[in-house]
Amino acid sequence: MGIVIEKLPGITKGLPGGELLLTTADYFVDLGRRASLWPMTFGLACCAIEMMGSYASRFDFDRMGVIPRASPRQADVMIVAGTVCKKMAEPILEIYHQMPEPRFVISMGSCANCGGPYYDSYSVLKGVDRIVPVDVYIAGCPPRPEALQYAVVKLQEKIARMKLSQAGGASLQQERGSRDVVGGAAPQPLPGSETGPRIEVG
Amino acid sequence: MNKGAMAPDQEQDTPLKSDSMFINLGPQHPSTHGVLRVGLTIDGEMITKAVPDVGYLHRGTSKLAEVRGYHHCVVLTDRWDYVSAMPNNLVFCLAAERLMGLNVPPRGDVLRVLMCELNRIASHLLFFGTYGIDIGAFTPFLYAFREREMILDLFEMVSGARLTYNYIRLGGVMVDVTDEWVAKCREFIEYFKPRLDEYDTLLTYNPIFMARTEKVGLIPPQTAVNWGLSGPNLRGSGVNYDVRKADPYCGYEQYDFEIPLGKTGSCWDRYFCRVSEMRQSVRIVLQALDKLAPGPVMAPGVAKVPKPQPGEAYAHVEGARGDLGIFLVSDGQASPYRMHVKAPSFMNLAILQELLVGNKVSDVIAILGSTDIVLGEVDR
Amino acid sequence: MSEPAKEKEAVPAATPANVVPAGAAAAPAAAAGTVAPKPAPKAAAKPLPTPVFNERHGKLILNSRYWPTELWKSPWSLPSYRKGALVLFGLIAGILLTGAAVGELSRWADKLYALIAAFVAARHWPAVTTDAVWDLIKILIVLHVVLINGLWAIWWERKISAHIQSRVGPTYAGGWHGWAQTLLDGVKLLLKEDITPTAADKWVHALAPAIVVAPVIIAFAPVTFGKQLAAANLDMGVLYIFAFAGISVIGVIMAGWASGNKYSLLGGLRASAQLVSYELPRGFSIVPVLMFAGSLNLSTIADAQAGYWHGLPRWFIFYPVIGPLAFVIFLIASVAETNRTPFDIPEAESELVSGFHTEYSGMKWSIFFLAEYGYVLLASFLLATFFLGGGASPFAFDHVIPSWIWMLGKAMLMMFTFLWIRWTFPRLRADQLMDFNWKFLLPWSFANIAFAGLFLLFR
Amino acid sequence: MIEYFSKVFRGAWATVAGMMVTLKYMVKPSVTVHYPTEKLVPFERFRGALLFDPGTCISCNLCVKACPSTCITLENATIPDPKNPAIKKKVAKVDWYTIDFGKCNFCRLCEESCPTKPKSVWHSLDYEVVFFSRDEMVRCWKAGTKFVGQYWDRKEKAFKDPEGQIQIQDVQARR
Amino acid sequence: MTQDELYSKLAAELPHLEKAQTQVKDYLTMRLPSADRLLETVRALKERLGFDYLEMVSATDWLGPVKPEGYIRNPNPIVFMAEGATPQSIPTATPNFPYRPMIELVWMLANIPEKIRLVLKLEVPREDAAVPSLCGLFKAADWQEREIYDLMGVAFTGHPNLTKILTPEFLQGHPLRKDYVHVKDRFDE
Repeated sequence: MGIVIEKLPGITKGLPGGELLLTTADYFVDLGRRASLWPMTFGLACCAIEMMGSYASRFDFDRMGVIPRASPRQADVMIVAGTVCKKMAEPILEIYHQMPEPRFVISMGSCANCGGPYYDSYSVLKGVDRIVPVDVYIAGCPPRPEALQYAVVKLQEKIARMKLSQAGGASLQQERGSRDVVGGAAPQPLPGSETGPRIEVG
Repeated sequence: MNKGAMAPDQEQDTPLKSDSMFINLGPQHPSTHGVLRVGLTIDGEMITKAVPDVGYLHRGTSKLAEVRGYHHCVVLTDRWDYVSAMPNNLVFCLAAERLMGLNVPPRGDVLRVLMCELNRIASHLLFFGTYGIDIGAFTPFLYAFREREMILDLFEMVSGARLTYNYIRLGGVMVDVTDEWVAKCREFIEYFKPRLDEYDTLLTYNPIFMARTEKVGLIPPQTAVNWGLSGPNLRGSGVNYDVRKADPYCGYEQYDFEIPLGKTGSCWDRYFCRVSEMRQSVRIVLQALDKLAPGPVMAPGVAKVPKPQPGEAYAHVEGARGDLGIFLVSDGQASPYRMHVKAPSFMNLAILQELLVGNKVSDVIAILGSTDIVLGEVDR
Repeated sequence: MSEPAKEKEAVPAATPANVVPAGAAAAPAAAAGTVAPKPAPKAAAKPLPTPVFNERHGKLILNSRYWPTELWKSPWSLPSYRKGALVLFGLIAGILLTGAAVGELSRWADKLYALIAAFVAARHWPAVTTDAVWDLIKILIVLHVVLINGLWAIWWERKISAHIQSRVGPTYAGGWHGWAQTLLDGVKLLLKEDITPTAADKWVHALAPAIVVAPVIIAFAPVTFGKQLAAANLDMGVLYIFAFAGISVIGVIMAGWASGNKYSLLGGLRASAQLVSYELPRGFSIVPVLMFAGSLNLSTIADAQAGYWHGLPRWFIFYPVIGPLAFVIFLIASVAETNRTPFDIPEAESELVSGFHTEYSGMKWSIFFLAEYGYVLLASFLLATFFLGGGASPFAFDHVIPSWIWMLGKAMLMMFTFLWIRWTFPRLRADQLMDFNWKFLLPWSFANIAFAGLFLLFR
Repeated sequence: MIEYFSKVFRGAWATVAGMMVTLKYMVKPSVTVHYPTEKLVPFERFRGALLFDPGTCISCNLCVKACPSTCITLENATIPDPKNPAIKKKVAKVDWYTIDFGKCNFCRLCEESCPTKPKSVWHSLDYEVVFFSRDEMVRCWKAGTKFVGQYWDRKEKAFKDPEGQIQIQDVQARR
Repeated sequence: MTQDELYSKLAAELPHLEKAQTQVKDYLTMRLPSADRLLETVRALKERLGFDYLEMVSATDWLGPVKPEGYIRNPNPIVFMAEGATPQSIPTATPNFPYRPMIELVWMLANIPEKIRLVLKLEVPREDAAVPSLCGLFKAADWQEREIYDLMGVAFTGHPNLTKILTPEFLQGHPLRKDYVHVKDRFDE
């Protein structure tokens, strides 16, 4: 499917009536992607309990078509729910790369956003956006399940702005510097970039 | 997924057998309850070696506590055992109060007991649900969460948060409960009692569930004591040890409740201990609600920046997962000089390396789930 | 920071008395220049307006937390509950009325066939064209039964499971009760990146879904959907279905092996053991049915159950001892054949991540689901045909509702049973599953054959 | 023999009883809150996103000290000394105030430590707070800023109103 | 058994144990003079006095107040502010407090039927700190000693598998030592 999504829009655009066709296709593609965002069952810490709570009866994520998948191959969105420790950073990166495009990342809670209460800890990664590009961050420690659902609503709005004709088509993360980048440089998913926030030791 | 993360030298630990296989469970796996990794070497269907690998959620809380004030540390404690945060708050406050010589007013003590027991119910409900998922039944999870949401509502009403309460403070509790809250709490308890019987119908005495968990993962009492297990894992083996009875705190000696004990130390016994504990917690909650006499909930004269006298204190409580202890050392500064957490989950997890060996691969999840660990507490 | 609560409550009550001095003190306070907290609140002079709850972004629920205690006290007082019951009643009534208006489908099929034949004759095409076109139509219909069943069954499963679990299930996709949820899932899965893991055997990995899904479509050929309503009226229909349904297991093993993942491999191996074992009781349990009906033709079996005993339909499930026993064994074996809880060890989510389809993504993965739900539908139709009298009406007085409505209704009832079982029970362990099969189901299915033989002998 | 049958019967009975439990709940009303169209208003004590009132703050630094994760920073307002304009004199007003919601614990220690009446910094009931970049996590307040504050967009070099926060109350309640 | 009874019993059975100067609040605290007799003492406690439940293994580094270099400073990313974040309050030394370059190990043993607990203390020098492992007596010591080794750097001789348990592989040093200095790794840019 990679070719269809990546190359076909460019070809179609040149054809007569291609724009109209693309717009119509966009509508259905966005509808599909919006209505079925399947996250991974991937809990790290406290926020994972609230994530479980949002699948449960009171909040029922299934209403929005969000059902958890155990395998990253079948997932669309990775909800990083909890503290990302340095030891866990590698597996997270691996899981992210195992997910098929288009993939999205929701950073849930203060710890995943930028370390939270562990902002000065020696073993906590200061924000998951240092290793994977993040689409939506949620404030809270932990956020309420509704806040997670609100983030999914916001992510759906973001997906609705995606266009097939854009370069890359699938990856939305470039649209807005989700990493802490000044000047909107393209995010680098691997650790080792120098664009993260300043951290001093001591 | 998750392949190749184990170092090759660990595979060579076992004598070379043509048919042994290495399976890596986690750190991302639907039923490791967080970020636990277990390296399993299997010979056919039998496990010959199990290596639990923790530290994927090590946040360095002990180190952080050395630069945080005592009031700030209570916030950190919320996040060890995030499923039952009230006992965490309580144990830190108990240790710090021993250092400072603070006395909690009676109503504060009753509220602490009330909250801890409610939180124990919430935590065991989560265990009930997730253990159901581990065994393959999805619906009990939803039922458990439906009831759990009500407890979380009660907590939100009084403390303002659903998981990380920061409610039990040095010298008492954050705020008094209202009459409306007490009424709601009673309403919940009345609703909850018959639900427990339904859980028994749905899961506890289900023949499939019993076949999966009975006679699986047996821990003899001596082994349990030697491995330092605590909580329902220890009591499932028939050892009568509960901090609430053995070393009472917060006036637990005034409450009338029983300690449910298992017989054989199987997964089912551990499970049943927890379900029975919920019934006992219901009893304690009702007694505590009756005990609520008007009065202050906070000891007078708690400093904004407490600086206790140099000294050492140890306090432990019966958390939802077992004997949760804190060793606190003060050198007279505004931050603890050393904080050591004796985490029950950490000890309960350590036994896996012995418990899993000789079991079938299909039983790994049943055994792992029955220990009811929370990785935040294992790794701190 | 941790003042006693009493003191905190006391302060606001005392503020109104302090209003005038506080207001007077407000002016010099700005230039006071100290950072010490002042007990006299200078801003208390200007009371804040009452909070207004903001209803712009959705209805706010102020006084309720949707506790079960308040909702379950009197469910009929809830408008949504009443509306739901009304919609459900309306749907059922509408389907029954539609069925009554349309009548037997086989009648329309005959008319359509005659129309095609007349068209072919008018064009002077060879007569075989009629049958060719007619077969093509039947193939398309059966194919779409399987495909649309996937859309319908997944939506229904999500709704049923949700209601079992006090939730509501898909709501927003498509507007009305999330009817388009599965369709949109399909659109998304179609456009997902298709990953073939590096460790995978590329061709086998790609071929496996096809081998899983093709037999179920083929196996639908002799299934009767009502009176005289089957794509192929085969005399050995039962054998045909069982033969083709057995092929899928090869695809499952291929999927498990080709993924290059240990979990998948374990899932595939477990699936092979389980599916092959449960074929036996499944096959043997319907032998009593075949003995009573005396045929392997599905239509004949259904017709053999026509008629009533004093108002009770002569369905096979109502035969004393033999009928219910055969039904239960067939039901259990069918659940196991479709890899569903409590027999879902091949795809046990909590143990094997997703079992044999762990490494599949996008459309390939959804094809596995299509096959699974296809088998559920197949099993439902077989259960309805073998045990519930096929298209026969349960009421002796009913001559209005056509057979295909009854058939569909019974099949859906059986499908609901499948879902109900799935969302109630935990999962068996692999060895217990085998024990249960070889030590319980199989002996009893043999015993049941013996009972049936004795019954026929002494009748 | 009797034992065998009683075992089978008991197993079957337990199975059917379990199925009856699920059936019972199927016909009961669901407890779901339809979130985007229906919203629960949290209880009065709920610890939602922090709000700040620059008008009442006396810049006493107590909240800064109370914060366990040092997510609050503030700077005193200054006025030139009437005698010597070169020396700036601190006044009990806040010049600017920031809260880093990325680090915030939502623990209420800052609100409890705030000495003003009504509170200058307090927890609102807003739980719907999301961000799209790291810039939006840091809220700033100056005199005249709304309670929800603004964030500094580093790319466009301007203060902006937060877009990811839906306010449940128009005027936020304070104790 | 009360604590006084236990104390008199200990004085009779294990006379080399001294009452520790700093008592852990509310529990009887005894001090071992040297590491040599640790195993023997604990075995006697376990077998003769019934202390068969090892509740806790802990250690305290008595070097002095913690060094700020052990923490990562992650300033508030506010560009218009020179200072960045509010500086943390790093504890200072308490005057007249006996700081010393020693690591004090703390064991807590419990006798479940008698409902009594005993705290054992032992001081070892910080450099190359090593004590005998209790793994042979208590399986519970296995992971707790690994934790202390990992975080505090006390080597437990005779431990079957003394490796890192909590901290990541690439972390250098023992974080709970008071002079721990955090070395930047690839995740702290």
